[in-house]
Amino acid sequence: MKILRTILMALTFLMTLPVLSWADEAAEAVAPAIDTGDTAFILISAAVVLLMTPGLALFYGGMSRKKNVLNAIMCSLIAMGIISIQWSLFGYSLAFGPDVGHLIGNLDWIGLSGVGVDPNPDYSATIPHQVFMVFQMVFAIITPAIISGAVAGRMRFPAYLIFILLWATFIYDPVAHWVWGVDGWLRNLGALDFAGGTVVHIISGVSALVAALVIGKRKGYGTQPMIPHNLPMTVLGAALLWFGWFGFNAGSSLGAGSLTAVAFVNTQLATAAAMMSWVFVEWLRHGKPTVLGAVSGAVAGMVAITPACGFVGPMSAIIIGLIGGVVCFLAVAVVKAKLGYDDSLDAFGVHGVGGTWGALATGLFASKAVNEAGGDGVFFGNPEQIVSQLIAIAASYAVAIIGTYVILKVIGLFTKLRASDEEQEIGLDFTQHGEDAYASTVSGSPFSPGVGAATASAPAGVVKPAL
Amino acid sequence: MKILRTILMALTFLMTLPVLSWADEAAEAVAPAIDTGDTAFILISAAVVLLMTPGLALFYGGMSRKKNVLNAIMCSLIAMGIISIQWSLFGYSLAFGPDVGHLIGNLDWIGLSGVGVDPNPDYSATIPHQVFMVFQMVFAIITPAIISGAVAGRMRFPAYLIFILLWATFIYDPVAHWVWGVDGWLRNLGALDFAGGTVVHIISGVSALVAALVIGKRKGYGTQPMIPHNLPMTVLGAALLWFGWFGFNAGSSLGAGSLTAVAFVNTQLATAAAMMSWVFVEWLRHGKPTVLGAVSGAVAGMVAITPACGFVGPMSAIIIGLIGGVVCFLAVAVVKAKLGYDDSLDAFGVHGVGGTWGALATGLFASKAVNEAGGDGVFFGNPEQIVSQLIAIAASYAVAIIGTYVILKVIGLFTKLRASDEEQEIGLDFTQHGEDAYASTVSGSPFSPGVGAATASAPAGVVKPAL
Amino acid sequence: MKILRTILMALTFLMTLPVLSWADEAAEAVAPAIDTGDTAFILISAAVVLLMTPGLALFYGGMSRKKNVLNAIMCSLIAMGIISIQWSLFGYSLAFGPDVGHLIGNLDWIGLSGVGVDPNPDYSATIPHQVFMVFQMVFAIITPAIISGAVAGRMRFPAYLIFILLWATFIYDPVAHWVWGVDGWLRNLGALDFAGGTVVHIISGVSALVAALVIGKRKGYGTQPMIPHNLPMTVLGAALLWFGWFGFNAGSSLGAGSLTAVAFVNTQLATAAAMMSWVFVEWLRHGKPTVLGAVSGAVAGMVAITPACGFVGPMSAIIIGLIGGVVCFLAVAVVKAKLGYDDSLDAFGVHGVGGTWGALATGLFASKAVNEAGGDGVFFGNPEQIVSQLIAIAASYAVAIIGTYVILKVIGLFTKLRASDEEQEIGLDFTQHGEDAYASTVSGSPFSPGVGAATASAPAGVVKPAL
Amino acid sequence: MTKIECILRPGKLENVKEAVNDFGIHGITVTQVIGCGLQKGRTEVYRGTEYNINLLPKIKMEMVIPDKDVEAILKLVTKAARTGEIGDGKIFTYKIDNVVRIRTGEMGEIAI
Amino acid sequence: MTKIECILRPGKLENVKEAVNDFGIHGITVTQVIGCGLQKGRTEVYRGTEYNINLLPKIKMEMVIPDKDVEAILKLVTKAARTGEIGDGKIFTYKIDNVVRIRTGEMGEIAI
Amino acid sequence: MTKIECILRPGKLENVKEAVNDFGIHGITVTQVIGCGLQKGRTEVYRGTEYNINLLPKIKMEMVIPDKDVEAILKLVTKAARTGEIGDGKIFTYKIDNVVRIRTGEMGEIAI
Ligand SMILES: Nc1ncnc2c1ncn2[C@@H]1O[C@H](COP(=O)(O)OP(=O)(O)O)[C@@H](O)[C@H]1O
Ligand SMILES: Nc1ncnc2c1ncn2[C@@H]1O[C@H](COP(=O)(O)OP(=O)(O)O)[C@@H](O)[C@H]1O
Ligand SMILES: Nc1ncnc2c1ncn2[C@@H]1O[C@H](COP(=O)(O)OP(=O)(O)O)[C@@H](O)[C@H]1O
Repeated sequence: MKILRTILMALTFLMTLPVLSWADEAAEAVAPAIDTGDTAFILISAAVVLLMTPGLALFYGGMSRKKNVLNAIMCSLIAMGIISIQWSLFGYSLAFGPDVGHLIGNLDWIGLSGVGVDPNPDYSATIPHQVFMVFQMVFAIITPAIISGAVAGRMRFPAYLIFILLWATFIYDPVAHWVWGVDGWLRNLGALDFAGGTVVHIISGVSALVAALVIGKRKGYGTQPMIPHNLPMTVLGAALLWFGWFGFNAGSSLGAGSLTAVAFVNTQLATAAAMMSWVFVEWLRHGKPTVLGAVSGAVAGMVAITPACGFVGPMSAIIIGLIGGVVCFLAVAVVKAKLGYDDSLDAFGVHGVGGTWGALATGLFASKAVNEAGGDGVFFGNPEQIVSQLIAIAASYAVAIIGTYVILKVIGLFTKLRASDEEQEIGLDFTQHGEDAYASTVSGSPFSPGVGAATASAPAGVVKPAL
Repeated sequence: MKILRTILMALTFLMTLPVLSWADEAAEAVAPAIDTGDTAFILISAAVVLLMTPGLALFYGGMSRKKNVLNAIMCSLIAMGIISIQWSLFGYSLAFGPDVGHLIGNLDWIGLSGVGVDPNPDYSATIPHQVFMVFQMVFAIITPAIISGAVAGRMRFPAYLIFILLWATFIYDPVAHWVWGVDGWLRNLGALDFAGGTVVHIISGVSALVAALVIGKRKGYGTQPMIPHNLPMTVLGAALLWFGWFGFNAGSSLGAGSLTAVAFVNTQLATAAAMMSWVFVEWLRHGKPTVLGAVSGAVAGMVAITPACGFVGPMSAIIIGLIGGVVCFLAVAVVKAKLGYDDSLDAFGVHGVGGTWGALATGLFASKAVNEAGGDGVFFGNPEQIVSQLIAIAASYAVAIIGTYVILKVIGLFTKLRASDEEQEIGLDFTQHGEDAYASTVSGSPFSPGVGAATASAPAGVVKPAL
Repeated sequence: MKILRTILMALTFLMTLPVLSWADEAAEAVAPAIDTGDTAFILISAAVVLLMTPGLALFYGGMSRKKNVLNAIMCSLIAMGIISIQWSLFGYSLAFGPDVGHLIGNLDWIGLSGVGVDPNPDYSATIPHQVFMVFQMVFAIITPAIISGAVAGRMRFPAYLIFILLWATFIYDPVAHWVWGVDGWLRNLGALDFAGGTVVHIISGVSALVAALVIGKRKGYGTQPMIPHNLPMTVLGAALLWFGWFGFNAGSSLGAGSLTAVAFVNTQLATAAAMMSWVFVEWLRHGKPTVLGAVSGAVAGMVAITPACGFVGPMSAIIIGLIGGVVCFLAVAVVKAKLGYDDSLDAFGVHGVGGTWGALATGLFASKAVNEAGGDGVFFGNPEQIVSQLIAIAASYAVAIIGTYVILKVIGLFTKLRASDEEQEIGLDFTQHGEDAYASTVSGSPFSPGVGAATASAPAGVVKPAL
Repeated sequence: MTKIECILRPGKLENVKEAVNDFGIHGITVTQVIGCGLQKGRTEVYRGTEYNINLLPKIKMEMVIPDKDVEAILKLVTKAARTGEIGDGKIFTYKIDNVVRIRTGEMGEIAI
Repeated sequence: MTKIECILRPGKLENVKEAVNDFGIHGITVTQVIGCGLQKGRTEVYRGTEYNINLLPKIKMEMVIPDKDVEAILKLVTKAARTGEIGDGKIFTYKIDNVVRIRTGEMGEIAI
Repeated sequence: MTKIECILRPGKLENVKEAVNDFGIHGITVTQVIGCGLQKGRTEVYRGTEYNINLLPKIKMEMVIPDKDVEAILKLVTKAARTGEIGDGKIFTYKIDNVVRIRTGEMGEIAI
C-alpha cells in the first residue's frame, strides 16, 4: 500500500510536466504538416507490431512443453507491460532524446515531456512525434521478449522481469541510439539497418545465447524429449509475426510511399524464400517437409531481410531469404548440437544468426537504385559498405555479450536466476505463476478470498510447489 | 420455407429504397471532400474493432470450462450476425438518425436509406457516411457480447439471442444517441466520453450484473472449481482485444491526426500500467504473478482509458491504468466474493467497474491542453466536469438496470432463461448447440442427411441431451 | 548442394535485371502521384489478405481430425511460400503483364523486371505498381490453398505441392488475366467481378471438386465419424478470414474512397446475413443452432458477396448473404450426401457453390447508382448483364474442370496422388510431415543430429510410418 | 486388498470423492474415459450431417482399499453417484495381490 | 465375471466395437493410452533433430462380461482387430469379483 | 502372469521405462491420470480466488509380466521412481488370467 502511494505521488507529479510543456508546444505550431495517410499507416503499423509480441508468445508457447507454456507466454506478455512504462518514463528519451556524445540520448524527454503531437522532423516530418514514439515503443517491447526463447523452461520469473527491465535500459536503449538516434555513432558511420537487424535481432539473439550459457541447460536436456506441445499454436504465432512484420519493416519507412512498398514486397519475398529453403533442406536431410520447419524458415527469412528490406531489390530479397533459411537451419540443427548449448527455442539460432546474415547481406545487396538514401553494397560496386556493416555487427555483439553477462551476474547476487530441478520438473507454469494452462478434469474447491487474504502477508512463494 | 419467402419479399422491397435515395444523394454532391488517409484509418479501425468480437469470444471461451467453451464463443459470434443486420435495418437510425427529443434518433435512416458515401459533416466531414456507420456498427456488436460473460455457463441460447436483439434496440441505441448523437442530451450536457466508456462499458457491465442476478448462480458455484480450461486461448483473445482497442479508441477520433495519436498512445500506456498493477497486487496478495492476471489487468486498463483516451495526457493515462488495474482486481477478487453474486467471467467486475472508474477519471484528468474540444477535469481546475460525469454515470446505470431487468422478465414470459441443472452439468456446448468443441477419440457413425431430413419437421430440441 | 548452387546462380543473374530496369524507370518519372492514404490502405489490405491464408489453415485445421491437422495447415502455409516466389518470378507477368491474344500476359515482367514503385495507371494510378503487384500476390496465394480443403486427409504432400504450383501457373494466372488483366477477354466482355468471385472462388471450388473426385474418398468415409477435432480453432480461422476479407473486398477498390466504403459495408452485411441464415436453416432442420454453422455461413456469405461487393447496395448485400447461406448449407448438407462425393471440408460446397451464386447475384443486383463503372443487373433493368455473368461462370467451370483433371493426371504419372490406406489411418501429420501436432506425454530420446546426418543421403521417406 | 473401479458421470466426481474422503479413504486415481452401456449415445450435428456419438465422457475412479471396507465403500459410492437416470455408471471390484508405496518401499496393506 | 482389456490400434476401435455389439455386448469403457511392445516407436523431426518416440497412441477397451462369453469374445476381438503387422496389440483377461450398477444398486452378473 | 500397475510422477516415466527395458521388459501401456493420496494437492490462483486442486497429474504405467519376474520388477521400479518426497506413487499387482497377442492369436505367457 505504502509503495503504491509513493508511486502514485511520484506519477502525479510527473503527470503535470508533459501536459504543460506539451501545451506550450501545441501553442507554438498550430498547424503541423501531418499527412493523414502516413499517420494512418504508422499507427496501424505500430498496432500490428504490438501484435507481434503476443504472436511471439504463442510461437514460443506452442514449442514449449505443456507444463511451461504459460511461462513462455508470460515472458512475452509482461514485456508489453513493463517496457511500455519504461519507454514512456525514460527509455524513449535515452534512445531518441538529444544526443550525448554519440552514445545515448539525454533525459530531456523524460516522462514524454516535450514529446507532443507535432512532427519531429529529425525523425519524421509527416507524422505526430507521439506516433513515432509509439512506433518505436513496440520495437523496444518485442526485442527483450525474443531473449526469453533461449532460457525458456528454466529461468525464474522474478529474475527475468528484472532482467528485461535492465537489459532494455542498458543495452537496447543505447544501441537504438547508436543506430537510429540523431548523431548516434553507428548512424554517422553509415551502417545500414533499415528496420532493426542489429538493434533488434542481433543484440537480442546474442544476449539470448549468453543468457542460455549463464543459466545453464534445462534439466534432462539431451536425454528427455523436449518437443513442441502444440504446433498449431506455433503456426498461429508465426502467422501473427508475419502479419506484424509488415508493420515492422514497411512501417520503418515512416510513411506510406514508394519505399514502404519496397520494404513490404521484400519482406514477403524473403520470408517465402526462407520458408521454402528451410523446408527443402530439412526434407533432403531428414526425409520429411515439416510444418515447424516451414514456420521456422519464415521467421528466419523475416529476420534476415529486416536490415535490408528498404535497400535491396526484390530478387536480392529472394536470395537473402533463401540463404537465410539454410543458414538458420544449419545453426539450429547442426551447430547447436555440435556445441551443445541449450538455446531452448532457438532465439540465437534464428535471431542471432539470421540477424547477422541479414546485416552482412545488406552490405552485399544494397543498391542506391532502390533507395538513394541508402548505399551501394559489394555487389553494386561498393566494397566498403561491408566494413561499416562489420563494425556495426561487432559493436552489437560486444555490447550484447558483455552487457548481458554483467546484468545477469548482478541480478544473480540478489535472487536466483535458475529454477530448481524440482521446479523445472513440476513445470514453470505452476511453480512461477500458480496456474495450469489446460485445466480440464479438475477436482477441488475454491477458497473464499477471505482465506486468501490471510495469506496476503506471507512472503511471495506462499503457494508452494508440490507434485 | 414460407417464413423465408416472406422475409425475402420484405427485403426485396427494402432493397430498392436505399439505392434510390442514395443515388439521388450521389447526384447532389458529386465531389465530397473525402480524405483517403482518414478513410483508410477508420475503415481499418472498423475491421480491427470487428476482430475484437471474436477476440472476446476466445477471451471468454478460454476462461470457460471445456463443456461450455463453444457456447461462450457463440454468444459473441452471433452478435456479429444479428446486430449487423439490426444496425443496418434500424439500429443506426435509432442511434444516430435525426434527433427526437434529445432521446433517440428517428427512423429516417431505416434500411440505411440516406446513408450514402458522401460524408455526413455532423459526425465526420472527411470520411464517407457509410464508413462512419460501419465503424459505429462494430461498437454496437461488441457491446451486447460483453454481457454474455456474466451469464456464461447457464443462460439458454435462444433466450440470449432474443435478449441481445432487444437490449441493443432498447438500451444500446438510445444511450448511444444520448452520448454521441447530434443533440443527444448527455452530449449537450458536456459529459466527456471519448470512445464509449459509458455507452459501451458501463451499460454492458451493469446489465451483465443484472442478468447474472436475474438468472441466478451456476449450479455448483462456490463448491466446484470453475477454472479456465485453456489459458493460452484467453491470452490470444486478450491480444486481439488489445490490437482491436487501438481501432476502438484511436479510431474514435474519426481521422488520422494528432488526436488519433493521443488516443493511441494513451491506450497503450494505460493498458500496460493496468497489466502491471493487477499483476503486482495479485502477486503481493497471493504470492504469484499470474498470466490470467496480466491479461485481465490489460483489459481493465483498456476499459478504464476508453472514455478518457482523447482528453488526457500520457502520464495521466498511466495513472488511470494503474488505478484501473487495482480497482478491477479488488472488484473481482474481493467484492464479488463478499457479495456472493456469480458474474462468471467478470463482465461487471471489469467492464462495469472499470468503465465507471474511467468515466470518473475522465472528469479528473481531462485537460484542454490535450484536446481543446474536450474539457478540463478536476485536476486541471474545473471541478464541475465531474458533475457531468456523475450524471452520465447515473443515467447509464439507471437505464441499464431497469432496462435489462424488464427485458429479461419479458423474455422469461415466453421462454426459459436458465439452462436446467442437468443441461448445465452436461454442458451448454452439447445441450445448446449439439456440438463438441474438442472431439478426439470419437466412435459412431454419420447418419445420412436423409435421416436428418426425417427429423426436420420435429420441433427444435429434437436432438435430446443425454449423458 | 549442387541443386542449390545452380538455383543460386540463376537467381544471381535474375537479381540484376529488375534492379536495373527499375532504376531507369525511377529516373524517368521522379514524382509519381502516389496517394499516401490509398497506399496505406492497399498495403494494409495486402497484409490482412495474407493473414487470411493462415486463417484458412486454422479454419481447415480445426475441422480436420487430430491426426491430420498439421497437414491441413501445411497445405495452406506452403502456398505462402511457393506461390510468392512463383508470382514474383513469372506469375504476375502471366496474369497482369502486357496482353497476348486476350488470353494471357506476356513475360515482360518476369522476375518483376519493370515492376517498380511508380504507379501503373492501367491498374491503379495512385499507388506504387509494386503495391498493386503484392496485393494481387496474396490473392494468388490463397486461391490454390482453398482447394486443399477438398482433398484433406488423403492427398500426398509432394503431389499437392507440385499440384498447386502447376495449377497457379496454368489455371489461376490465365483466368486472372481474362477477368482483371488489361484486354483480358472476360473483362472486355463486361462480366462483373469486383473482388474475385470467379477468379478466386469458382475456379478454386470447382477444381476442388474435381480433385476430390480424381483422388477418391477418404478411407472410412461414410462409416467412421470424421468430425472437427477443434472447433475453437475453426472459429479463430474464420475470424481471421472475416478480418482479412475486408482487405480482400474493400481493398479491391484499390484506394480508400467511396467505393471502398461500399465494398466494406456490403462485405459485413452479407457475411452477417449468411451467418444468420445458415444457423437458422440448420436450427430448423436439426434442432440446434451450431457454432460450425455460424462460421460456415459467414464464410459462405463472404464468398457470395465477393464479386458483387462493389456493385450493389447494402440491402441487396443482405439478400445475397441470406440466400448464400441457405444455398451453401443445402450444398454441403444435402447435395453432397446425395451425390456421395467426399469434399472433406466443403471447399466446393462453400467456395464453388457460393462463388457461383455470387457471380449470378452480381448480374441480378448490380446497380450503376452504386458504381457507375459497374453495370445494372437484371433487377435494375438490364437483363443482359446476366448473360455476361453466365459466360464468365461457364468459362471458369470449363477451365477449372479440364485444367485440374489434366494436371492431376500428369502428376499422377510421376508420383502417387493418394496416401495409402495405412498412411491415412496413421494420419497425414506423421506420414507426410514426421510430426505430431499435440505431443504431450512423450517418451523417447533425441538422436544427435550426427545420426540424422547419416540418413541424409537416404531417399525422402526415410522416416518410416509405423503404428 | 481390493481395487474399487468406478465408472462415473463426470459431474459426480466431486461428490464421490468427498464421500470417500469423509470415510477416510484418501488414495484415489482418476482417468478420463469414454463409454457406453444401456445409454445409447447422443446426436451431434456438423454441417448438416447428424452423427451418432456412441461413447460419452465418463470418469474412471480407482481406489485400492482394505477388504473390510469394500462393502461400505460400495454403498457410499453408489449413493453419491446416483441420479437414477440411465448412464449412472458401474462399479467393478477385484482383488489386488500386493501394493508397494514407492516412497518408502513398504508393501502390503500398510502401503495402501 | 471377467474383464476383457484390449489394447488396440486407434483405427480399429470402430471395428471391434461393432463386432462385440453384434454379439450382444454393450457395456464398454474406452481409454486413450500410449504404449510400446515389439513395436519400436517412430522417428519424428523437430528443427532438424530426430526424436525417437517410443510410445505410440493406442486405445484401451475394457468390457466386463459373463465368464461364459470370454472365449467367444476373445476370438471376435482378435479377428476384428488384426492387421497382421507388429503393433496390433494385446488382450488381457482377469476375474472381477463384483459389479454394481449404480443406477439401481443391483450387484453381480445381472449388473453387467 | 501378473499385471504391474504403477502410479508414477510424470517426470519419472523415462527413468522407469529405461529400467524395465534394461531388464528385458518391453510391453508397456501408459495412461495419463490424476490422483491424490497423502499428497494434499496444490493451490492455484485465478483472478484472485485460490483454488485447492486436489488431484495432481500422474502417470499410470501397466506391464503384464511373467510371475517369476514380479519381485525383481517391483524393486526396479521402486528404485527408479523414488524421490523420497510425498507423492512418489504406488505400485499395485494382480494376477492376469490370460493374454492374447492379437497379431498372431497366441495365448498365455508366450503372448506377453
Ligand atoms: N460391462 C461393462 N464393462 C465395462 N464398462 C461398462 C460396462 N457397463 C457399463 N460400463 C461403463 O459404465 C458406463 C455407464 O453404463 P450404462 O449402462 O450407461 O449405465 P446404467 O447401467 O447405469 O444405465 C458406460 O458408459 C461404460 O463406460
Ligand atoms: N506385456 C505388456 N503389458 C502391457 N501392455 C502391453 C504388453 N505388451 C504389449 N502391450 C501393449 O500392446 C501394444 C502393442 O504391442 P506390440 O508388442 O507392439 O504388438 P504385437 O505383439 O502385436 O506386435 C503396445 O503398444 C502396448 O500398449
Ligand atoms: N489407495 C490408492 N488407490 C488408488 N490410487 C492410489 C492409492 N494411493 C495412492 N494412489 C495413487 O498414487 C499417487 C501417489 O500417492 P501418495 O499417497 O501421494 O504417494 P506417497 O504415498 O508416496 O506419498 C496418488 O496421486 C494416487 O494417484
